[in-house]
Amino acid sequence: MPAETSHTPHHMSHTAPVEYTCPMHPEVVQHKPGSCPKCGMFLEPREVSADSRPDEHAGMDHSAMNHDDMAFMSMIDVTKDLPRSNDGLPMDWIDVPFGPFFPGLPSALLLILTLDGDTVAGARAQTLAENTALLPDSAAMDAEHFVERLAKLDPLAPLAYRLLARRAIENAAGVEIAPTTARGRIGALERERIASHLGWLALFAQQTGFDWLLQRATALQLHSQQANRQQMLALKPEIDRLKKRLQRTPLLKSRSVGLGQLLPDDKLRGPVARAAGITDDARSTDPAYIALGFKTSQRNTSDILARLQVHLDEISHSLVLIEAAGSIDTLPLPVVADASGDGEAVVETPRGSARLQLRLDQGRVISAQLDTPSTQHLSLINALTEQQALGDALLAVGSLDLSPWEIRQ
Amino acid sequence: MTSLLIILLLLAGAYLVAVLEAWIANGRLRFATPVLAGIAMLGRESIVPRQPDRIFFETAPVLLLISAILGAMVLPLTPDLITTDLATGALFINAALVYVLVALLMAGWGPDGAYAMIGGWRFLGQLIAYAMLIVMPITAVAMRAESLLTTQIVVSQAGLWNIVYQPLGFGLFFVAAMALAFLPPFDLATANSELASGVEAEYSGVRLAVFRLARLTLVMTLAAATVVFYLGGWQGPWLPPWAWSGLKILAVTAAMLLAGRLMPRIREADLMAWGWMLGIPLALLNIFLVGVLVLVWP
Amino acid sequence: MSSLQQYGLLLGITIGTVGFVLSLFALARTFGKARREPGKDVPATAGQLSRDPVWVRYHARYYGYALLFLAFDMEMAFMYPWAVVYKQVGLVALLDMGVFLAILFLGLLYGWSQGALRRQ
Amino acid sequence: MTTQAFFIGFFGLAAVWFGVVVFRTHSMMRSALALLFSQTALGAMFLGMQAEFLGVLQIMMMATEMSIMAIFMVMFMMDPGGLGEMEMTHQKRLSLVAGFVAFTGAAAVAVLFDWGPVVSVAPDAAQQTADLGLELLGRSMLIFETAGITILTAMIAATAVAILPIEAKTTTNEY
Repeated sequence: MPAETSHTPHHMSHTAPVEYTCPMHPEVVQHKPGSCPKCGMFLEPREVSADSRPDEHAGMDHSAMNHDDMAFMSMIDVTKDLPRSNDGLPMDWIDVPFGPFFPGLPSALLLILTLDGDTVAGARAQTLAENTALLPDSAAMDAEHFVERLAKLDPLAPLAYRLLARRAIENAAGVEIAPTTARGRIGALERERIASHLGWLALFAQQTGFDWLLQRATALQLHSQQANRQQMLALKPEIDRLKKRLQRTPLLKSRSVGLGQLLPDDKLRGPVARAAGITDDARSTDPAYIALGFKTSQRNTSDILARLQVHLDEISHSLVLIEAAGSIDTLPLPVVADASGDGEAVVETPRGSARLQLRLDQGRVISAQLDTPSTQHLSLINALTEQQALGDALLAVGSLDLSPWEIRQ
Repeated sequence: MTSLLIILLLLAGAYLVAVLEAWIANGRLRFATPVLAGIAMLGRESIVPRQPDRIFFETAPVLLLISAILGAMVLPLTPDLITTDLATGALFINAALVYVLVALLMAGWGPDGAYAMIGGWRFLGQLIAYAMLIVMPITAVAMRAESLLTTQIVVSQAGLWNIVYQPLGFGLFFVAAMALAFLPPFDLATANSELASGVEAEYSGVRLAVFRLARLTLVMTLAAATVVFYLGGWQGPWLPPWAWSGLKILAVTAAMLLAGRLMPRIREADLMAWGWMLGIPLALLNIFLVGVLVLVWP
Repeated sequence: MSSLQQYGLLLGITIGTVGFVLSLFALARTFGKARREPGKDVPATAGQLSRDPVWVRYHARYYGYALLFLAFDMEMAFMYPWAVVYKQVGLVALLDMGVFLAILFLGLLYGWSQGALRRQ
Repeated sequence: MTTQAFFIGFFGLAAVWFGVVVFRTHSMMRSALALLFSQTALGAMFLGMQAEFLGVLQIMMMATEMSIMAIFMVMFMMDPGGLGEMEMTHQKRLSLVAGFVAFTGAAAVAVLFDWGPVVSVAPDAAQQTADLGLELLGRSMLIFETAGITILTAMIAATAVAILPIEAKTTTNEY
């Protein structure tokens, strides 16, 4: 099998002359790298030496073989080193990229799946979003600038990160905030949560080809992004109708129940954790939230259906919180003249709790560490997709609600 | 002459399907959109991926179109408006539409791209799930008509349409026909979010236009087949026969297009399991029920 | 119309369809040709330039169904002529086909019990 | 008569051509689909011979069966894409001789055998189908039911050979 040679490492240590040959077509030899004119594969480097014609290709040459010794094409010989599927059949596996521009996944997320047929045998995921320069590592920056930068870190949840930066700075500077301000912030954060969760629904709908839901969720998401309190509260009947409709949708349950299951793990955050029965919610310890009658939504099955239900429950509950909060704050920039100190804050972003630690010196942020939910979730992808059918695997990855922008590698 | 008329009607029907599809998708009824989209597609570059199986790549869209058109040739719009009233018409339409599978396999394998190839093989699995649910209900229809002639099948429904006489068969056939036309929720082979359009992924420009035209024609053919086999064909009071055929075909098309929007795509494993563990036993039950019914109350 | 004429007509329609598609291609050609640019002809891979061929041994997980399907497909050959004369023959035909289908159904049940009807 | 001759001649040549392609190509997929179209052409020949039911059945069944053969070839044959340009023929001399002998034999039978008077008028296609049905339910009923048993045997054999039983699978599975 010529494919075996394609992964053989070649000795490249000394400076023997190198030529390039196709793993499939040994007769194709070039002096510089490129692709094979016959099949388009990358040419592999090879040292020029006396035995430059590899013997393993003789097995392909039927007409020249003596058939009596049965040396040709023994399936057992040829397939014995191939990876086995769980039904015992040795097959060729291919690496297929899904992303950075794939219709069913967030942009900038690169997911490379090793496919065995249309079953996922392994997965590698990384983000291609440019976000490494957003936090100051050496150069100090003033507090307002820092808040702006953090708000731009994740375009999918700007308010949550803005709030996170503000609270960490206020914590460092020892600023107390008024209860009305705290409630206004809750209003803003919950509005963003509703928009984000509707975005989750829209992605779910897109991944499953559920056009009606895609249109509804997208329209509601656009409505809710900049809505004031009255406009938000006016969405309630529509959201209730949407939930009722989803309960009656055929195939929805079979599409999501028992799929994408995750073991309860301390890497789980936010709705993914709450769908797994873990009470992990930064809001449940926040006195301002407790005063508004906050309660966590929880499911135990840890599958895609549970995540769907948690997202739907939280949309409704966030509306209740917005109603109780009484206002939606605009989150103006902080004024911390020349305070110094260490600060820490945890905010329950729509994707789970994000934690920021920073050091403030004379009103300037001199160091900061950020921990985001998507960073944790990225490492779950392999366990989530292994041995799943392709559609199920992609849906499970989508149900994690990864934001490539907040992933810190 | 008749055949030319029917082909023109078929193309007009495919056009209406496109209008209907856009209407259902975005709520705007615009008759010019498909023409403009078609011209735009002709004007776009038609790229051939590197090192493909060129014969497969070029043949697939044409074969899909031929398959859809030939399938429609045995379906009567009125007692006289039929191209070839083949004596084995009900079997012939199956034979023609099986080449939808062959076309999609070619389209999947041809371009040497991962998304397309997986889409093609997925459709073979889909065929294994739906094929029996096409042929077994048609058998039951033929039992009542005592003939494989499609005109005879329509005539046999003069007293009572088959949708009432064998509702189980109708349900199975309708669902299977949607699966044959890879309409949502059975669009496993062309799933946009799972395979970036799957078998259609590598087609662009005029080749994609042919592919889309073939798909629309296929929907038309299957709607017409549903009407002929289950909805009494051209029969109906007051209106002339061609009007009844047209109205029924459009209604079935709309139902097929609408259903897919209201539910998520089916999982391949579920499709196979339900097709075999539920669909085939039900189809056999349908044959048995119709068998008894035909003997006691023809 | 004799049946041979009908087949001839169907063949003619097939050829006509090919001609129609070719004329569409010619029409598109008058708008202009595709320009050759590097990277353009790489099969769709979501933004990555994957260069390896994918024509490999593909693991179809439905092979259990496929094996049973071959048998069921065969059986349909008998169903159509049977259906045509069913009413004429009556009860005998019902019993006959009942036995035949029962035999086939046994095969289905066996496959089912052994796990052929699932994703392998 | 000319239509008939044209049909049989044209599709006969097509069938032979596709049959040759089966072995002339390197790709398993092309090979499988060439066989499919060879069989389709045979079906069209049946149509030309006024055996409509048989022809349409052939055209229909071969498409699914050969497609399923294609997936099994792609699953189990080396290098299904033919990128290694594998030779598809084996034992060339023997097969040449065997092919020549078979062809001469068939041609000799066709030419030398006394076929008797040619039946000028075949019953029409609808009648043929009905006759076939009556034959199945009458004289050939036993053959028909035996075919059922044969298919059952094939199903059981295929399942037993190819399917890993449920118990064995659950023990090898980790999840």
